[in-house]
Amino acid sequence: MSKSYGNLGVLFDVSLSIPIGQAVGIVGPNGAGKTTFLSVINGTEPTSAGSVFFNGTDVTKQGAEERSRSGIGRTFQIPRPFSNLSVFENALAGAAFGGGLRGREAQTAALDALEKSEMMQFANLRAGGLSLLARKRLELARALSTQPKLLLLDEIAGGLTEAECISLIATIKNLKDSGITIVWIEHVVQALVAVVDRLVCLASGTIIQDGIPDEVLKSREVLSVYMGTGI
Amino acid sequence: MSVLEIKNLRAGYGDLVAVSDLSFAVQQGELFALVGANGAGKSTLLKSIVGSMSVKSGTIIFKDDDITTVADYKRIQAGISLVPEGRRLFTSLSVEENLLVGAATGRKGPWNLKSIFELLPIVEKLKDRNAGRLSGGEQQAVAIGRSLMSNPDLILLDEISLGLAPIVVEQIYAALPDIRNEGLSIILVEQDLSRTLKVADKIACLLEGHLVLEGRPSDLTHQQITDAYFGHSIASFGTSSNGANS
Amino acid sequence: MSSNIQILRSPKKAAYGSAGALLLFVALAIAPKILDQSITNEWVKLFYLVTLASMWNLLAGYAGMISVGQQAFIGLGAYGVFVFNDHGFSAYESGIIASIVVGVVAVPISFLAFRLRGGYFAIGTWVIAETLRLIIIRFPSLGSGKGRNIQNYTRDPILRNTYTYWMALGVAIFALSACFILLRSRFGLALQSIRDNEVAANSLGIKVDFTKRVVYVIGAMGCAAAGSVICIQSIGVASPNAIFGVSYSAFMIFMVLIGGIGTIEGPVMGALLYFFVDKYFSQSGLWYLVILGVIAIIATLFFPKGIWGEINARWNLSLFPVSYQVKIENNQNDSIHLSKKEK
Amino acid sequence: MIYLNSISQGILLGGLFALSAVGLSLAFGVLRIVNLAHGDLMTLGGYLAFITIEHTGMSTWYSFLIVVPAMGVIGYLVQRLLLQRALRMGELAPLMVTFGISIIIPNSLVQLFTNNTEQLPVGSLATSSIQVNSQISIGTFPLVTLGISIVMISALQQYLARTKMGRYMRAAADDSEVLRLMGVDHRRVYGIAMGIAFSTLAMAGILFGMRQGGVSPYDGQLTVLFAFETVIIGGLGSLWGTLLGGMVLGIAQTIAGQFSPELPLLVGHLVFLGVLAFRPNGLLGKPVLR
Amino acid sequence: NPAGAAYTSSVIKIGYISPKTGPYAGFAEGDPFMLRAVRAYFAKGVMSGGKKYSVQILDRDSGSDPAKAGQLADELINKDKVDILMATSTPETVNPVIAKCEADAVPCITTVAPWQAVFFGGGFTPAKPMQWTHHFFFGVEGFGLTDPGAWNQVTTDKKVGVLWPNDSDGGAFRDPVNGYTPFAKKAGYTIVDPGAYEDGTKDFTSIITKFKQEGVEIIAGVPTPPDFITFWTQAAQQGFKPKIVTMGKALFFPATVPAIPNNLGNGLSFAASWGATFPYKSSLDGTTAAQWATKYEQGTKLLYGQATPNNYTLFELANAAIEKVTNPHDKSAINKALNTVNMMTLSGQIDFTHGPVPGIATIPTVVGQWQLTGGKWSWSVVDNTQDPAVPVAHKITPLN
Ligand SMILES: Nc1ncnc2c1ncn2[C@@H]1O[C@H](COP(=O)(O)OP(=O)(O)OP(=O)(O)O)[C@@H](O)[C@H]1O
Ligand SMILES: Nc1ncnc2c1ncn2[C@@H]1O[C@H](COP(=O)(O)OP(=O)(O)OP(=O)(O)O)[C@@H](O)[C@H]1O
Ligand SMILES: [Mg+2]
Ligand SMILES: [Mg+2]
Repeated sequence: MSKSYGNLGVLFDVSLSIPIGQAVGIVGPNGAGKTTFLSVINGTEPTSAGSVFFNGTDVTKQGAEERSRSGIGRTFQIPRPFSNLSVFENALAGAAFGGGLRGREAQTAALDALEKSEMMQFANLRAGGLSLLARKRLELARALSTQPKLLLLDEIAGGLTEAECISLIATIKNLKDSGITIVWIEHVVQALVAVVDRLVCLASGTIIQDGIPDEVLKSREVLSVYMGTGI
Repeated sequence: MSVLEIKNLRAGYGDLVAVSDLSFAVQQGELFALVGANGAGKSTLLKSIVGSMSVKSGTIIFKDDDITTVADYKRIQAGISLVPEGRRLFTSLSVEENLLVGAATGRKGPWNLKSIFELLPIVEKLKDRNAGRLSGGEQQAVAIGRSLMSNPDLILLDEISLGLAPIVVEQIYAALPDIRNEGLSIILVEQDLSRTLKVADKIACLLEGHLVLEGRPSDLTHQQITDAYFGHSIASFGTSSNGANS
Repeated sequence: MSSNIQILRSPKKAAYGSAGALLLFVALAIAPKILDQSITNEWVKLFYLVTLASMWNLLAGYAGMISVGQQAFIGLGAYGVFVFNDHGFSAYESGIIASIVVGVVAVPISFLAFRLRGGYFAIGTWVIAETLRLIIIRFPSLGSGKGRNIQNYTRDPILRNTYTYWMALGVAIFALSACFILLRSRFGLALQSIRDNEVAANSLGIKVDFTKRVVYVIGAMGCAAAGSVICIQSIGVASPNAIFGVSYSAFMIFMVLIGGIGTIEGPVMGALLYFFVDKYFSQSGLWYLVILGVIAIIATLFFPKGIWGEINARWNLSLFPVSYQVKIENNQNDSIHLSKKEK
Repeated sequence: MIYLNSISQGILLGGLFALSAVGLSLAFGVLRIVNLAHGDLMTLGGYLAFITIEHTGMSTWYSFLIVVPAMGVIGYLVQRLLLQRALRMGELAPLMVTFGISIIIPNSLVQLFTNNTEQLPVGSLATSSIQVNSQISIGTFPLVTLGISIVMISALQQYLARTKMGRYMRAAADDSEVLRLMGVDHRRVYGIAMGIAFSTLAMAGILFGMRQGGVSPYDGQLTVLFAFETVIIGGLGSLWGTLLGGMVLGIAQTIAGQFSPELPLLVGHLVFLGVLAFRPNGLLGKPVLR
Repeated sequence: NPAGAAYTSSVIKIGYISPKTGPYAGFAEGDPFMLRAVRAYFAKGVMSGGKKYSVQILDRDSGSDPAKAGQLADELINKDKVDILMATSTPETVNPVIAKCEADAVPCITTVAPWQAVFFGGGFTPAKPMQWTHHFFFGVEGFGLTDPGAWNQVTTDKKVGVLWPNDSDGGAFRDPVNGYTPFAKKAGYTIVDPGAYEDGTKDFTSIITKFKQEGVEIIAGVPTPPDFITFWTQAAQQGFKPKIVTMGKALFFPATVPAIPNNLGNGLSFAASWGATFPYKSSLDGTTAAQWATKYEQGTKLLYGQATPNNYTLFELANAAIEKVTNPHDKSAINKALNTVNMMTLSGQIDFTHGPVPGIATIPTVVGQWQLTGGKWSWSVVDNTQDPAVPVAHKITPLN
């Protein structure tokens, strides 16, 4: 697929195939097009060329809401909470629509998502009053509440303390073990490599490396455009 | 000579006290690192210093003037600058215009468009782009540049490496000594302990709004810091997150 | 875990609220048989004000669509009465048919209006209303620019007034219960999500445009019904400029903001207030309007939650709650359990 | 030839529309305020001119010197005292405040001055014209109006694009809180922007009144919609767009009038809706990020 | 309800609805003055059926809004139980009140709206006329019959360009049967109608072009005051110079003409139904037209207009009906009494027995022309074909 905003090309002829159950990490310099890549997969942004297949179905023409219903969930890098609703209602919206659940079932699914993302304590708070971190967790909770088969995560570990990071890794591992396919963008590379089976490095809208995390990170291109000399 | 002196500061939101009874001083040219868990009150502290929220009690002295009740924009004119959490660029202006607005105070000093472009080459590449269309990381770089443009005496950096590619983070950290050499004092809020310890002259640790540890990195053991970071036991950490709930 | 977590939606208050509302409805319905007609005739205006305010609130308070052009549908509803009345339906039947037809007409209009957001949307709807007016007045059968009267209405004034009253009451009750049922259903959740963030709502599986369109259409139908009530009450439309006038929007905004936006009860309060202010002060010259303007400004700036919002903030008195409460039967273990898991 | 005449009259009319829309464009584009009181504030400007003329006996043209700055000050005060607070409260609040103002102005004017038209004499300029040929004649006064609006728009455009204050205005529109963090008091910036908006509006109001021979309390209600259409056809955030928008609207109306006098307003609206449908950002507007 | 308390009450209640505020408030600007005069007259009470009654006048402001007018009518009828209801000034206020009165069977007297806009605009027909309403005013014929009288004084090509907007008045004039054209045709004039423009039009270029093309030398019509000023200024700019301009509505208000830029109002003419020199006097207290005009201008500091005397006459008619019946609370008796009214009033002779259609009484008009002399605006009668009792001051002066 390719994607451009007006004259500005962002993604150039990117092809990627992800087997069910795999956890793929995406790294790359700022502005490489990672977020855009997620947006195109989940339908928030239309593709400019190329197509997206999900579970063997061509979903290129579908809107984000249809894709969500068929099992693609995502978080936003810059959180977009429903500010005037409570945290629980935020999750409930995901369960009721993306998850297609009704009544009690939806409520249970929402609670479950809150619990998994450690947001239960905030359940009755207005989402608009949450701190940045809690907003990011809420993103995760909402995405989970849609009962996704494919979960797209955009920088959810940024700003976490070590301990919190460890717990997040555990959470995502659990999700992966439960059979959810995961695509995770993260600059906190240590967190990423602790979970993913495969690492893709995007730079200037093209995939420059794709493979076993350790090898990708050590490759010369990735070192020079992304990792730098350290670590 | 201390550039900033905080005495018995209390600040918070409504009934919630996010920062309580806090006192410390930042010396001229010092890189003062502020660490602490999420919700410890770091951002709140920075916002109080810069004046975007009013304090409940205590005193803030900047360059010998009591600025506790001075309006936020006047504090900037006096030489404080904040790179806010979440970047917050002027989205309909170009990158260059963002930098120019950053220079609104008209303060003299080493920072101008040219020197910013040298410090952050990525920003120069983007200079004619609309700031609203940058990726998160690009925005962060512009936000730092914009703050420097006011040639502050004291700059407050709130989690600047959040969302940045390691290589950019590295560049920024590499630039910190340069920035500081210009006689600038820095308060750096960061989660990444190891990186912080490497660059800071002094480190202070906040826990639930209290200052629980302060010292030179060389004088502190890693254990001391970690204890301060999370409190002394896991149980108290648990109550802390409940506290945020109330 | 979930065994000690409860989801609460209807505190007893809500049940009392609904029961009270039902009683009130019955009382209002038999009022014309008991009270003097002159009193109940006045209430017709109150009812259509309630309808208009609720509809505007549904759009702005729950779906984030700030429209300055709802008069488009008021006008169409009023003119629809003539169209169907001329085809042999009674004025009341005509009003109901017209409202439904206007709902259908609103669908294509929504495609145009939805290209716009925020301020654009507001002005766009206004222009749409003007455009519709200019089109309507090109029909000589509808009286061109001069308006016209209903030809076939019930001659007996008492019967006519009673029917008009019932229609107005029915429309208001219908509008209010539609709002309540809609908002308590999953649809309401979708709406409020959209209001807060469309992009996020969309990627959570909410059909943004469809949901907004449904609300827009309901809003159009409600306003059309109110419009036909207005037309029937004054036995015609004397001026297309007035029935398609932007001042209707102005008063809707006024009622909703004064009463409290984003609540079911607020617009009703706003309508009541406006009704009484209008009743008692509208004859004291223009200063009354000036004062209304001043009130609007003061209320906006100093009581942004509106009357009902302030009441609710003080006594937590929501009669028609649409939000959820999660009740965690908290024992210390639970919360520790939550955070312990981290290590 | 008839169409040429229509077009030239349309352009002249466009000048008037553009002039009346500049203030709106500024308030809408820079402050993000949908100023429902726009037309009524124009009327107020006209009345201030009338009062000035009555009390000093000066000519209408000189009254600009007093009324335009006076309205600027009023704009600054209205912004600082009323709208500033409203802006913090979301999208609806400013709408409501200006709505309140739009009720207060005409009704107070009726109470104070009656419903009648108060005169704003123009002298012979009102009717003199330049005869291009037998078909086309161009009114001097509309030409002057057009000239004034072009000058004003270019000046403002330069001001917004080139000066510091202009940049602050645009920045404040994005994130006023952060503008404060740059050491600029955004309230002052907003106040000045609104002051400028009110000044242009007064200018437009007086010229409008002069063209019609005078002002009466409800004049504003007719003009406000044209002003909005002009702004949006042209595209937000571009004052040249506003000028263009005025021309497009003016020409659309005059050409439509050529077919039937029933059509100008309708066609004007349809052109506007067409622009909305096919170029939602206006003819010259930059796409606005949501 | 003949058995009710209202039926035996010693108070007669009269409702009066006018647009005191809103866009049409100009029509009612003399109301406070007029109501003072009327109340002063009624203060001593009236005799009806040998019994003395006091009169209560409930005056209401429609705000120029039809919906409001309808509501007020409803309230006055059902709550205040008025015996007679009156409405005045523009179909926007008058028509909804009539609709209510007809529906609720209450005697209704109205004025200051072209009668065609009231009768046909209200959906009535000669076969199905109004039952309870009595409207007096001139209509299209007040222009159609009168205007040519003045035009004939000047040599023209007899082509009349008209400004008929798309509103109630314009609609009434355009009507091919009951409208203006048949009158003009009969008098030998050709109508050039460019079409129904919208009120508020800002550009009249196409209309002016059309007039020029057709060689129009006379302009007539019923534009609103601001529209006419726009038109007339643009006509001057675009070099269009007709010989005669005779306007309804726009020149109905004395304030319009002085407001036209550059003294372009000089020489404009209009159909007038009332003026200080008219030989009319009040049936209540004998005030003559000249006395009324003087008192009015002294009392209000405004130029006298035509609407206020007509509004005053509403009360003259009510008074006449009340005096005729045995019980003024008997609505159908009052209604019947009104049907037989044929009397001299401050507005001239009002005759409901010979209306063009039932319930309508027309009043004659003459042509007046404005002139500026010594910095002062005034108008004088230039043609009295339709009301020879009114003295003519001089012949019409053509504009070119
Ligand atoms: N706008 C707000 N309203 C209410 N409470 C707030 C608000 N912002 C922060 N808080 C609360 O104040 C406390 C301190 O927050 P602060 O943002 O200062 O923490 P921090 O140390 O910067 O954390 P982080 O690492 O997440 O940025 C937290 O409990 C937080 O929930
Ligand atoms: N809505 C938009 N319109 C125009 N350009 C855009 C838009 N969104 C993003 N871009 C541009 O597309 C490029 C890719 O952006 P994207 O957000 O995908 O980067 P990213 O890889 O996620 O970066 P980061 O790690 O900093 O979040 C950037 O240059 C950005 O400026
Ligand atoms: Mg990104
Ligand atoms: Mg923080």
